[in-house]
Amino acid sequence: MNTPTPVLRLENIVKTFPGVRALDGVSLSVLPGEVHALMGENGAGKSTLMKVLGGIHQPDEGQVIVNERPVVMNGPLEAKALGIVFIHQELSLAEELSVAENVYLGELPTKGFGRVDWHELYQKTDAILAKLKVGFDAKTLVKDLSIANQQMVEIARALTVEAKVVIFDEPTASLTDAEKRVLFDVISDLQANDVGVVYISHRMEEIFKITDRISVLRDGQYQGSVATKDTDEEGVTQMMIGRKLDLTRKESNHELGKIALEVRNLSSGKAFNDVSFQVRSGEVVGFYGLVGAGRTEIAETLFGLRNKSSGEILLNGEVIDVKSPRDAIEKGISLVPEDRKGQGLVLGMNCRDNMTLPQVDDITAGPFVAEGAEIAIFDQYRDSLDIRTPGWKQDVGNLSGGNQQKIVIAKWLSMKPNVLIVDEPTRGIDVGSKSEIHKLLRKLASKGLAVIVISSEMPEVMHVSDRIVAMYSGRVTRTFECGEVTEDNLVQAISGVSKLA
Amino acid sequence: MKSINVKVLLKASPIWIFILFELVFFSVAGSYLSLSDKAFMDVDNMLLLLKQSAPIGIIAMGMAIIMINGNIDLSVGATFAIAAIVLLETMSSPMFEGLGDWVIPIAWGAALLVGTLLGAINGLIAWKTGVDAFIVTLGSMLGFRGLVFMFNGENPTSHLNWTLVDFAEAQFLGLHTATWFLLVVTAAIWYLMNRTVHGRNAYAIGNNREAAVNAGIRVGPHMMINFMLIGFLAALSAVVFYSESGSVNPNDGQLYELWIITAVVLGGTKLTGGSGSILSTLGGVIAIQLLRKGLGHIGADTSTVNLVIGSILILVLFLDRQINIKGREELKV
Amino acid sequence: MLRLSKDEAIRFLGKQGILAAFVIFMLVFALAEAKFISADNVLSVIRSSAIIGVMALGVTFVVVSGNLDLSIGSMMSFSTIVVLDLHDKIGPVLAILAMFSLTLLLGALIGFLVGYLRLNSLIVTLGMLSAIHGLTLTYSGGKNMDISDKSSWFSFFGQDSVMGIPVPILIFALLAALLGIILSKTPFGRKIYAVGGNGTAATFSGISRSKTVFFCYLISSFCVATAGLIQASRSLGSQNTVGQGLELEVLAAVILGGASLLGGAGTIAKTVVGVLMLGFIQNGLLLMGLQFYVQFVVTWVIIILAVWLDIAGKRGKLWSPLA
Amino acid sequence: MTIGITQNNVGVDSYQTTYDKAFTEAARANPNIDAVVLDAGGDVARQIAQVEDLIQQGVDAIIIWPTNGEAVVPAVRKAKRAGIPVIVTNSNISKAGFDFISAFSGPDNVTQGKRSAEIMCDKFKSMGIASTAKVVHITGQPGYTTATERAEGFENRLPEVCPQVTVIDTQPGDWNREKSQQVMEAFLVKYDNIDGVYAGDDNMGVGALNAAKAAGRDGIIFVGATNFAVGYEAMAAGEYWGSIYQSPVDDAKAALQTAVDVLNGKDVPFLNYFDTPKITQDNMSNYTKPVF
Ligand SMILES: Nc1ncnc2c1ncn2[C@@H]1O[C@H](COP(=O)(O)OP(=O)(O)OP(=O)(O)O)[C@@H](O)[C@H]1O
Ligand SMILES: Nc1ncnc2c1ncn2[C@@H]1O[C@H](COP(=O)(O)OP(=O)(O)OP(=O)(O)O)[C@@H](O)[C@H]1O
Ligand SMILES: [Mg+2]
Ligand SMILES: [Mg+2]
Repeated sequence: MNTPTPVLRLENIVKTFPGVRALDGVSLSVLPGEVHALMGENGAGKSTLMKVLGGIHQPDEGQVIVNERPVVMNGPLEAKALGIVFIHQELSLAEELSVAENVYLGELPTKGFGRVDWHELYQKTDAILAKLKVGFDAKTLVKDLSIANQQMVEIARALTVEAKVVIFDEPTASLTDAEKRVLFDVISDLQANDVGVVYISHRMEEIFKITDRISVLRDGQYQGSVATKDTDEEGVTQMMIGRKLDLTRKESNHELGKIALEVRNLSSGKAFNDVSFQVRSGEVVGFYGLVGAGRTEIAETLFGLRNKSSGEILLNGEVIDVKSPRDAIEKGISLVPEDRKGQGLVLGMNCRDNMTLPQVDDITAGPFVAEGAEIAIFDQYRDSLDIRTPGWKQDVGNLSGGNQQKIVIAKWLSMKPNVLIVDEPTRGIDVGSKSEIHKLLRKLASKGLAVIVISSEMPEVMHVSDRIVAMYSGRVTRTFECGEVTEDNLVQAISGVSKLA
Repeated sequence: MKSINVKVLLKASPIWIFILFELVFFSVAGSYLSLSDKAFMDVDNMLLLLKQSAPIGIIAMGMAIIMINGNIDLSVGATFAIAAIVLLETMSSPMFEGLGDWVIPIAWGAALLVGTLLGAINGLIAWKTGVDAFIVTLGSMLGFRGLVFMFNGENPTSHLNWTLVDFAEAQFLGLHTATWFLLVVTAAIWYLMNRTVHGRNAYAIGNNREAAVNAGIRVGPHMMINFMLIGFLAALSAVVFYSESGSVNPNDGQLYELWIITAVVLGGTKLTGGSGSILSTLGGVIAIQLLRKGLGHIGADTSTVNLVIGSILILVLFLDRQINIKGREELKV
Repeated sequence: MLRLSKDEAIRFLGKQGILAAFVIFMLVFALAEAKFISADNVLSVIRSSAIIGVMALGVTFVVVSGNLDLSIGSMMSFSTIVVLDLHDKIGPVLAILAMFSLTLLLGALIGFLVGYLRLNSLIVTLGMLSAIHGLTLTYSGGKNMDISDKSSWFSFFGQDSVMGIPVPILIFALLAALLGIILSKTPFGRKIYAVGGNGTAATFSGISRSKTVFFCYLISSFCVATAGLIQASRSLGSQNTVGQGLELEVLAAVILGGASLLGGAGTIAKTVVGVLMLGFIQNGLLLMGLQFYVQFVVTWVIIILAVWLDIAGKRGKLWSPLA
Repeated sequence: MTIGITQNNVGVDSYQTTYDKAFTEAARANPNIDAVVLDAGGDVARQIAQVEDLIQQGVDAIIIWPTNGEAVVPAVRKAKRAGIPVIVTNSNISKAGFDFISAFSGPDNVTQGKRSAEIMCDKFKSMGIASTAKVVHITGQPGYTTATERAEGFENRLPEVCPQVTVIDTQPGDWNREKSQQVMEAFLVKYDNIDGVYAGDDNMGVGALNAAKAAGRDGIIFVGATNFAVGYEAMAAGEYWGSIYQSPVDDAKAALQTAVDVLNGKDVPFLNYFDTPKITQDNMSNYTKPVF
C-alpha cells in the first residue's frame, strides 16, 4: 500500500517565547483520513504547535505545508480558509451570544449590506447540533449552558466548513461519557470523509480507542511517530517522559483513623439535597457523577463558599459552621477548585506568590512577608510535583495548562490540611504527573489526611478511592465500599437508573 | 407568587420601572412643592423631556456601542465642542458667503466629518499602539480640549442662523427636531447592533476578546469603526444642539462623558463589555434627564440636587444588584 | 561603546519604560529652559505636586485592587473646607482630628458600597463625587472658608520647611515610603494584588475581597484627608471647588506610572514617577511660555507616548499585534 | 407673581453662592413673589432646558444669568414669543438677543478690567516705576465671559494709561486659588523682576500673593477684581494693593427688582449697571468687609 500524500506537513518549526523555547525544530505530517494523536507532557509544546497550525502564532523558523504548498498564515481566518479548523483547549466562546453566533463566530452568514442572515445561521447551526445530538438549540445563549455543553459548541465549529484538517486540543477534558461517544462518532465521520484529525489528549484509553498514529513531543522537541496498533501505553509513556511508569496501585495497608469529616442531611438551595457521607482520616473518598450532579457545590459548601440551607457538617465529631473560605482554611480544610484559571490562579501573578497566597498572613517576618520562606515552599513543591517553569518569577499565565494545575495543587498541599478536597484534580494533566498526583493523594491519606476526590473520570475515581459516593441530580444515589464497585453498577448509580439509596 | 412576578418584571426592564417611579414621585411631590399650576406629566413637558434628552442621548448611543465593544471613550465632550466650532466657523466663513442658506449642509457635513475623524484618531491609536482605550481617550479628552482653545482663543464661537434655529425648534408630529434625531439614531444603532455582522462582532469582542481573535474577527478595524461612529454621533449631537443655540464656549461638553457613561450603565450595559441593550440605554438617558427636570420642578437647590443625584445613582445600582441576586445559597464570590 | 539591539532596547523599556521616558523629558526641558532644573524650581514643582501626589498614592491602592476612585477631588474639597471651618471653632488639633475622622467615614462608606455591597466602583464614586460636592456646599453654605488667624501654626503642613525641605514634600515622601512598603512587602499588599488580579481566585484562597477593597478605600480617603490638610495649610483658605477635576489628573498620574486599570498591577514607586512626570511636564511647558492649551495638547501626546513605550516594552513589540 | 431664575453655576464660587442665597432671601421677603430658583451648573444645554421648563411652567418673568451670552439667544426668543419678559443678570447676552429681553442688570466687567488697569497704573506712578514696571496677568477660567471681558478691559486700558508698563506673561488660574498659586510659582522662577500681578478675581490674587510670600519676594503690587473677604483682609494687612468692589447681594437684589419693575410696567433702563467702584488700601475704610 502506498502512502497517500499528507494534507499537512510541518517542517522544522521553531517557536520561542521570552525565556522559553516552546518548539524546537518540530516536524510532523498528517494524512487524509487519519486520526493523529499528539502526545507529550504538560508544557511539551502541543498547544503551541497547534496554535502555529491554526494561524494564531507565527513560527520563528520552519514551514507549514498544506497540500504540498508552503503557506504563511497570518491569522485564524487564513488557516480556516485553508481548511484547518482548531478546537481550543480552553473554552473560547462569547458567553453572552447565542450558540449559533458562537459556532459561526467570525464568519456569520450575510445577506447584503453586512446584515446577518439569521434564518440561514439558525438553520445551519441546528443541522450541526442535530448531528451532535445535544439537548439545546441554536438560539440558546451560551452562558446558560453547562461547561460540557459549551465544549460541544466548540466542537460544533469543526463542522461548519469543508475542513481538511481538524485539530482537537483536549476536547474531552470536561465531557461526560455520553458526549464523548458523540464526539468520537463525529471524529469517525470526519475520518470517513478523508479529513485529517489531530487529536491531543492525556487520556490513554481514548488515544488507543480512536487514533491511528501517535506523535510525541518532549520539551519542545519531536520524539517520533508510531502507529497506534504497534505500541501500548507503556511504550508511549516511555517516549513522553523517557522512563517507565508504575501504574499499579499499592494496596493501602494503613489503618483508617477516626471519622474526620461527616456530613448529615446537607442541602443547599437547588444545587444538592439531603446529602450525607463520612470521610475517615486516612481515607480517600471519590465522588463520581455527571456534570451538574452537584459535587462541586458540595465542595464549595464545605469550603464556606456557599450557604447551606439545612443539615450539618461535623469536623472531628464537632458540629462546625463554615462561613467563609478563611474559616475553612483555619479549620484545616483545603479545596483545589475545578476551574484553575477562574478560581485557582491569579494569572498575572508569579508562581511563588500564587502558591503561597492562602497562607500569606502566616509566613511573615515582623509585619512583612517572609520571601525567603516563600521561595523555600515554592522550591519544595516545584521539585516534588515536577513543575516546569523557568523560575518562581514567571507569571503563572505563561505556564502550560498542566503546570498551572500543579501550581494550584501545590498551593493547597502546602497548607498542610486535615481534610483535602480536590475537584477534577488531573484535568489536563499528563499521564506522568497524573500518576504522581494519584500517588501523592494516596500518600497523603496514608499520613492521616481525609481526602475527597471529585472526578468525572471513572478510571481515576476507581483507581484512587477507598470508597466512592455516586451522585445523580443533587442526591447521593449510592455509596460503594471498597471492592464492591464495578464499572456497570457505577454507571447505573450516576445515571439515575438505580433506586435512590 | 406575586412577589416573584414583580421580580421578573423588574429584571426584564429595571430602568423603565425606575422611570415610572420617577414620574409618579415627581407628579405627587410636584403637586405639593411645585409653584407651577401645570402638572409634571403634562404632555408638553414630556415632549420637552425627550427633546432635552437629545444632546446626551445621541452620544450615549455611541457610548453604548463603544462599551459593548469593551472600550470606553472619555473624549466625547471635547469632540462635541470641536464639532460645534467647526459647524459655526464654517457657517460664518467668508468662503461660503455667496451660498446663502446652502452653507448649512456644508457646515453640517464639515462638522460630522471632523467628529468622525477625531474618533478615527482615537480608534487608530488604540488599535495600533495597543494602549487601553481608557488611557487613549483620557489623553485626548485633554488634547482635543486644547485644540478647541487653539481654534478660538478663549472666546465663544458664535453664529446665529435663524433659518437653522427655526428648523431646530420646529415640531413635526408633535416631536421636536432634536427628538426625531434621537429616535432615528436610536433605531439605527439598534439595527446596527442587533442585525448586522459588525454589531454582533462588537458584542463578541467585548464579551471575550481572545475568543474573537481566535475566531479570526479583526478586532482592530471593528474598534476603529466604533470610535468613528461615536465621533460621528458626538458631532451629530453638536450639530443638532448648536443649530439651535448658535454659540459654543470652549468649555462646552465638559463632564458630558461622565453623565453619558452613567446613563449607559444605568441602562444596564456592563462596564466590562459584551452585554448591553440600546433601548435600555435610551431609558438610562431619559431617567437622568427626568431626575434633573423633576428636581428643578420641585424646587430643590443646588446642593440638594448634587446630593440626590449622587445618592440615586448609587441606589439604582444597589437595587439592580438586589434584583439580580439569585438566593442566599449563591456562590459567594 | 554601548550598543543596544532593538530587542534589548525594547526589553529595557519594558522594565523601566516610564523612568526612561521621564529622564528623556527632563533632559529635553533642561536644555530648552535652563531655569527648569534650578533647585528652586525643582523644589517648587515637587511641592506643588505633593497634593496630587499624596492622593495618587491612595488611588494606586484602589486601582491595584481593581477599582476606580473618581470621588477624591470632591472629597478633598470637603476635607479642606471642613478643617478650615473647624480651625477657628475648635482649634487646629481637634479640627484636624475631626476632619480626618469625617473623611475616613466617607472613605469607609465608599469602601462599604464597593467592597461589601459589590457595587461598581466607577458609578459609586461618580455618585459620591456629586453627593460629596452637595455635602460640602451644604456644610459651607457655598462660601469660601478662611482662617482668620494667619499666623496659626496650622500653616506648618503647607508652608514651613524642615532642614530646608518643604513640609509637603516631606509628608509626600514619608507617606510614599510607608505605603510603598505596605503595598510591596506586607501580606495586605499581596492580597490587594490578588484581589485586583483575580477576585474569584482570591476568594477561593481565603482572602476577603470585601475587606481588602474596603481598606484600600480607607487608605485612599486617608491620603485625601492628608492632601486636604496640606492644601488648607498652604493657603489658609479655600473655595468649595478646590479639588474639582483633580480626580482625572491623579488618575492620569497613576496610569502614567503604569498601573493597570484592570487591577493587579502597579507600584507606589512608579506612581511617584508618574506624579513627578506630570508635574514637571506642566511646569516645563509653563516655563517655556507655552499657552495653556498647547500644554493640553503636549500632555496628551506625552501621556500616550509614555504609556505606549511602557507596554511596547512589556510585549517586546512596538506595534500592537492586534489584527 | 412667579419669577423663574436660571443661574450660571451656583456651587462654583462663593460669589455665585452668595448671589443665590441673597436672591432667594429677597424673593422670600417679598410676599408678592414666588421664585423658582434653578442652577444650570455651567452647562448651556441644561440652561436652555431650564428656560424651556420655565416657559412650560408658565412663570410670569424669567431672569437668566447666561452660561454663554450667545447660545441662550434662541431660548430667550422662545420666552419672548411665549409672552414672558426676560431679564438678564450679571453678564450680558449678545446684541443679537437684545430684541428679546426687557433689561440687563449687573456689573460692567469690561469697565472693571479697565479700572483694575488704572489702579495698577496709578500705584506704579506713585512708586515711580511706571516706565519700567513688568506685570503678569492671571486670568479666570478660559472661556467664561466674565474672564474674557475683564481681561479685555485690562489689556486694552493699561497701554492707554501706562504705555511703558509691559505685560510679560498671561496664564489662566481657572478662578482657583491653588491653580493660581502654582502659576505664580512658575512665574517667580521664570522672571527675576515682577512688579505687579493682575488677577481676574481676588481669590486668584490671594493665591498669587501666597506664592510670592512663600518665595520671599516682596514689593509686588497685587491687583484683583471682585473683592472677596480674603482680598479685603490681605489689603488690610498691607500685602495686597487693590481690587474692584462688587457685591453679589446688590447684584441679586438689582436683578429681582428689575424683574419686579418690568412686571409692574415701570420704565427701566435697558442697561442697568450697578456700580462697582475701585477699592485700594487707601480707601478701603469706606467699604465694609465683603460677606463672601
Ligand atoms: N504566550 C506564552 N508566553 C510565554 N510562554 C508560553 C506562552 N505560551 C506557551 N508558553 C510556554 O511554552 C511551553 C509549551 O506550552 P504549551 O501550552 O504548548 O504546552 P502543552 O504541551 O499544550 O501542555 P499541556 O498539556 O499542559 O496543555 C510551556 O513551557 C509554556 O510555558
Ligand atoms: N442543566 C444545566 N444547565 C446549565 N448549566 C448547568 C446545568 N447543570 C449544571 N450546570 C452548570 O455547570 C457547572 C458544573 O456543574 P456542577 O458544578 O453543578 O456539577 P458537578 O457535579 O460539580 O460536576 P463537575 O464537577 O463534573 O463539573 C456549574 O457551573 C453549573 O451551574
Ligand atoms: Mg495545551
Ligand atoms: Mg464540578
